[in-house]
Amino acid sequence: MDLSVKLGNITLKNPIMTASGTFSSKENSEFIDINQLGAVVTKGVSTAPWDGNPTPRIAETYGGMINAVGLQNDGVDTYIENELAFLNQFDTIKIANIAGRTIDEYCEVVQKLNNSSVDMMEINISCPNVKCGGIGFGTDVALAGEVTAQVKKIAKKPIIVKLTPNVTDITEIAKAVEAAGADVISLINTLLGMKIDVHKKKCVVANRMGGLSGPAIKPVAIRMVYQVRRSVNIPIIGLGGIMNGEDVAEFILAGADAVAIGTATLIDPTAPIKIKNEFSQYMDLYNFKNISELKSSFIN
Amino acid sequence: MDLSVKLGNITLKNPIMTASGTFSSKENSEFIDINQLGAVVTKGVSTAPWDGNPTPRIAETYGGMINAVGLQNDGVDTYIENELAFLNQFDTIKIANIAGRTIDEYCEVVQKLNNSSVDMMEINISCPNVKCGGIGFGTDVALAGEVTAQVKKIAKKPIIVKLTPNVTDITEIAKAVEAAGADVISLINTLLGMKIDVHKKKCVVANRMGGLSGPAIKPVAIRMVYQVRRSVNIPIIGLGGIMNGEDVAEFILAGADAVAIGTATLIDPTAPIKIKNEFSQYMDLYNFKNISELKSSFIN
Amino acid sequence: MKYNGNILLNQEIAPNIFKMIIQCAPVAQNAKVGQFVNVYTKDKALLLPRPISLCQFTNDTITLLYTVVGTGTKEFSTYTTADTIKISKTLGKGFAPQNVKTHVIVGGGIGIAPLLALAEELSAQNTNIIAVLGYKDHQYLVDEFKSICNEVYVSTDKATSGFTGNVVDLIKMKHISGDYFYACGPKPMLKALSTHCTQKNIPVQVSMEERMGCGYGACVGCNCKVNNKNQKVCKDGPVFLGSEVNWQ
Amino acid sequence: MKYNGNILLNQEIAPNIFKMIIQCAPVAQNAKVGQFVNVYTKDKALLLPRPISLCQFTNDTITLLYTVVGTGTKEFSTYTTADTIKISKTLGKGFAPQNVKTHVIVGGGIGIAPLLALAEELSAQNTNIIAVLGYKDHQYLVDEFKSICNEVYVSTDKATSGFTGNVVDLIKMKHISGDYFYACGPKPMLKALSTHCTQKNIPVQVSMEERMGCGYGACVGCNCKVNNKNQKVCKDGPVFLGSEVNWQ
Ligand SMILES: Cc1cc2nc3c(=O)[nH]c(=O)nc-3n(C[C@H](O)[C@H](O)[C@H](O)COP(=O)(O)OP(=O)(O)OC[C@H]3O[C@@H](n4cnc5c(N)ncnc54)[C@H](O)[C@@H]3O)c2cc1C
Ligand SMILES: Cc1cc2nc3c(=O)[nH]c(=O)nc-3n(C[C@H](O)[C@H](O)[C@H](O)COP(=O)(O)OP(=O)(O)OC[C@H]3O[C@@H](n4cnc5c(N)ncnc54)[C@H](O)[C@@H]3O)c2cc1C
Ligand SMILES: Cc1cc2nc3c(=O)[nH]c(=O)nc-3n(C[C@H](O)[C@H](O)[C@H](O)COP(=O)(O)O)c2cc1C
Ligand SMILES: Cc1cc2nc3c(=O)[nH]c(=O)nc-3n(C[C@H](O)[C@H](O)[C@H](O)COP(=O)(O)O)c2cc1C
Ligand code: FES
Ligand code: FES
Repeated sequence: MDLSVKLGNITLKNPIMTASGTFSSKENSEFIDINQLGAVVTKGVSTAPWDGNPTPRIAETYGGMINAVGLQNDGVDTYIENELAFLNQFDTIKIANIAGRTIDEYCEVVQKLNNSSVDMMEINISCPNVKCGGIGFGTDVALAGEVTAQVKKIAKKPIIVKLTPNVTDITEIAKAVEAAGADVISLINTLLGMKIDVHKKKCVVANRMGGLSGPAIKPVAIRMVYQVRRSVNIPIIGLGGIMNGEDVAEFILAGADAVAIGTATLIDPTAPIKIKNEFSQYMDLYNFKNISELKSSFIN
Repeated sequence: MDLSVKLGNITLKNPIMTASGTFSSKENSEFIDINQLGAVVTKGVSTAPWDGNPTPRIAETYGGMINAVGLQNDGVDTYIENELAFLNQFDTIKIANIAGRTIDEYCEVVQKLNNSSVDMMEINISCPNVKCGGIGFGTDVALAGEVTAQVKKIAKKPIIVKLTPNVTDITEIAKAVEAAGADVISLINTLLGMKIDVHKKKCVVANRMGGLSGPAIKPVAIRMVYQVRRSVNIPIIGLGGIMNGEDVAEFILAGADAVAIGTATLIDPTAPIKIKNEFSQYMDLYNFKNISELKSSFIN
Repeated sequence: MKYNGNILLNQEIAPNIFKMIIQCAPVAQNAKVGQFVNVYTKDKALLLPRPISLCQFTNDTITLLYTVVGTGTKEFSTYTTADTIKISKTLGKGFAPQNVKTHVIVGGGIGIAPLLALAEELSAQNTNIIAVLGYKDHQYLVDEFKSICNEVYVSTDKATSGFTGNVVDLIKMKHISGDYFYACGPKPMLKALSTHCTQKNIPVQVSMEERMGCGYGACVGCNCKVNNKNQKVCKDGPVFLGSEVNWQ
Repeated sequence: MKYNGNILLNQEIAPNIFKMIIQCAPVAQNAKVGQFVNVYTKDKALLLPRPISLCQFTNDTITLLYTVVGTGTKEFSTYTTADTIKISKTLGKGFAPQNVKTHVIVGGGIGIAPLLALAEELSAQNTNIIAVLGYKDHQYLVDEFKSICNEVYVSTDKATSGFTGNVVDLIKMKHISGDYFYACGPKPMLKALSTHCTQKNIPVQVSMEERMGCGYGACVGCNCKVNNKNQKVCKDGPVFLGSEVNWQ
């Protein structure tokens, strides 16, 4: 069985990637063999260090969780020195996830990573746009296209644009970033959610609102992958609530070329490998010899 | 303890309502005493009978369900003769939920219900707008305001506008319908979702996409109630994933004046009463004497 | 409203087919042939109840036969007599046993289960009962039917024993007939049988299956066109007249 | 990676406080004082594991003490010795026992639990151990501490027995002191104690608690500023030097 997939020019040995912010190379390497992963997507990195939000940052919901980490990170220089240097020892595709509050900030990180060992860069356009008064780049068609175009102008590595699901029409945003030159689209980021502690009578996370992830949101993710697959021609990385091998198949049937495992990895650090093995078994069960066979088995 | 709440001029004996499409007066009356409910919201009704979507119409998801009933109903005349006539025997607030493909269709139903025994009407603006090529009334600020304004012009009963969560900015829509004269806002309707059967390799529901409901979506609903409460001044009916008495309290703390029970009633026909009793116990536990006390206990 | 039942038996009677006997008097007391119960899972990721037909019942017990197809039925298969199980009251309008000389009962796969209670009820009348049972390969309940029916025909998709092929072909080949037919099984089988019966001018009651949300008539998930009218399989059915179903 | 543990005991030792002994050699073997394990619920609506500190451990068992506060701990409280429980390996950097003459151990509420393993380890040295234990009302583990400590002081919020008030007030009033402090309990207590120790120039190790996502360092949910640097409570802690924590 050949599990390899292509994201543009880049070949992944299998479609299983990690989701940004839910995997820490050093920590997870104590539990799993990173060489077995199709790709590692590291957590959001910005020009300068970001402090993130106050704690508590985590809440649990029915079949999901809310996080309001607020993109805490030590900045791109430290990232290159530490996490990326550590990742270099492994035979996997390395993808940096990039955060920014302005187009310039995104571009500055891209510039610094251009000459690094990362194979691809993922632009997280869910960050608030400071210039436009905090509206997300990812929720505005024009801004989403603009940030993609500017990044593409300078990027020396393939660019993945990661979309937020908190929009009226995901296909408009997807088309805009494709038109602006995105090489790959990944979706979905978290749904905006909130939880109130009815005993303490206040929000569970200090930031009040946060991002909802986990199996609860999978139906929204599957729907969006399906819609976007029918709107653009570039490869799609599907994620949102993947917990097992059949979930991987569901995303690929919906139209994803590769998938990423997020919340499941927080629950169990070995999840990406466990899920990869289950997915192989699924492929075996139906005698699929490669991912295209699975993909084209979908009855529309 | 006084559980009564006001929605504009209308007083509900308690904040527990049924959610449209998840409660059938005759069927549920075999299980519970309808007199104990704050209000009954009946399922979507249109001018002429609608056939709805082909089956299967239901799929189960992690902590939720997808439905694509497609607003099947027998039309407003039959509704008045049957369900409404049946409901008249109960001492509860009767609310008709109205579906339409054009503003005229909405208005026609409102016209017919003006002289009926319904106490309020709930306009479901998640229906596709046929004139504008199927875009939902509820996903477009101008259309949402327009349908509200037209309906308000002719309505002789208070109008609730029910919002869809599938939008980038719920507060914009809420402000538009308030400005257009809505008396009450209810939210949320279902999130657009999809499920694929990885064994049959096709969508589980015949219509492919459907509405995701149940506890999985509660964090999105709470977030939107919270946001809308801080954007408009009219009363809010909160719903989405309520499964127990504490969930009711969570919605009220977020800013809801009343709540509706949807999916929980499908799982257990006695759910609205069970939840009402649990909510009373919660009120007792913290010695709240009325709903305002609970509401104002929220620590922002 | 959910009732607690005690599990008296939960046994695999054929590969992946389980028989469960549940003691729950308030539910069993109102049971009618062809009705079903909503069975609740303990797994909280699964919200919706699983509708399972009554295979048999007494004053205080119901017997269910179920195939393990997914997460819910897999969970049920792990229960032991130490467990309790949550079920609804009996739901739906079941079969309407007729007063005729010869009854023909036709079942396909797990659809055979609810027909046993029907056969038992009919056997109280002093009439002829013919059962035609179709299986994929492994058989179950055949002895039970044999002990109360006058004739029992068996077909299997794979040539394990008896006729190989579907039940409707078997009925045609063997010219099996009677005054009234009752059937439960996959939709294509019910449709083919209805066509056959309509041609022969024999009435047939068919028990339909549709993906359900609530099981008691609130969600309109389980629609079925009957006599050109929308009907709820869970509440108006599951049993309809084959000649009146608008087959697609 | 989840390990299956056998429950050897699960007993309510004070109202709402349970003691659970789990047999699981691969986990117990690597245990260090002040570490915790992630405990998984069976309830699939709850995704995240519950971090619970090691109260005691042997070569093949770990003992947990937990308060029932919500759905997860309520579930744990129902387990019997017939159940197995899923846990992670031991996580975090625990206490670093020092080589001094007099150790002072200060615990508040359920935070007393992990201090028992520490006291046991310290008691292997031939040194002085003073324990100061603060409870809301009902007491637990007091006898265990008494059997290994040289002095045990107890305070309760409600006047049940001993000193009424918080542990820091008790320490000040009784002039309890030593060469090194170790503490676990609610944040306000840890902060007050750190302030006290810093004034007296005595080092104190504090075990911090923060809402966790993963418990092993991947999600950055459990941030704590220490020495003006962002630290992960789960991975870099939970134990930090009180003087270095940036208290808010
Ligand atoms: C009125 C009625 C009576 C029934 N009686 C019986 C019975 O006596 N014995 C029995 O074994 N089964 C019966 N069924 C079918 C049974 O309800 C489903 O097999 C069961 O709900 C599957 O649950 P699961 O969690 O194991 O499968 P899931 O994990 O939910 O799904 C696995 C697969 O099972 C199929 N499935 C799921 N739900 C249904 C459904 N409601 N109807 C049809 N297919 C479904 C789907 O193809 C799905 O891919 C009946 C269904 C109805 C509507
Ligand atoms: C490193 C560490 C060690 C711990 N050791 C112990 C221990 O030895 N014994 C013990 O009883 N508890 C311990 N806790 C706290 C324990 O993890 C929580 O009480 C538990 O997760 C609550 O689960 P629940 O499902 O019962 O509550 P939930 O239903 O999840 O929540 C109920 C309430 O509990 C509180 N809560 C939930 N999770 C946490 C959390 N992670 N931290 C603090 N408060 C929380 C919240 O106020 C919430 O409102 C520890 C926590 C950490 C971070
Ligand atoms: C704790 C946490 C941190 C996250 N951080 C990032 C991030 O830095 N950048 C990003 O693009 N997405 C981030 N995400 C979103 C995930 O990558 C993923 O899109 C989302 O969680 C949905 O997938 P899941 O349901 O499998 O978790 C984060 C998610 C979680 C739970
Ligand atoms: C089967 C089903 C049918 C529904 N029909 C309607 C409807 O006719 N009109 C409407 O406004 N909302 C309809 N809804 C949406 C619900 O009223 C409610 O907004 C949604 O389900 C979220 O609440 P819940 O999570 O409690 O179910 C329907 C929902 C379900 C599950
Ligand atoms: S399943 Fe809900 S109406 Fe039949
Ligand atoms: S809880 Fe995830 S990093 Fe500490």
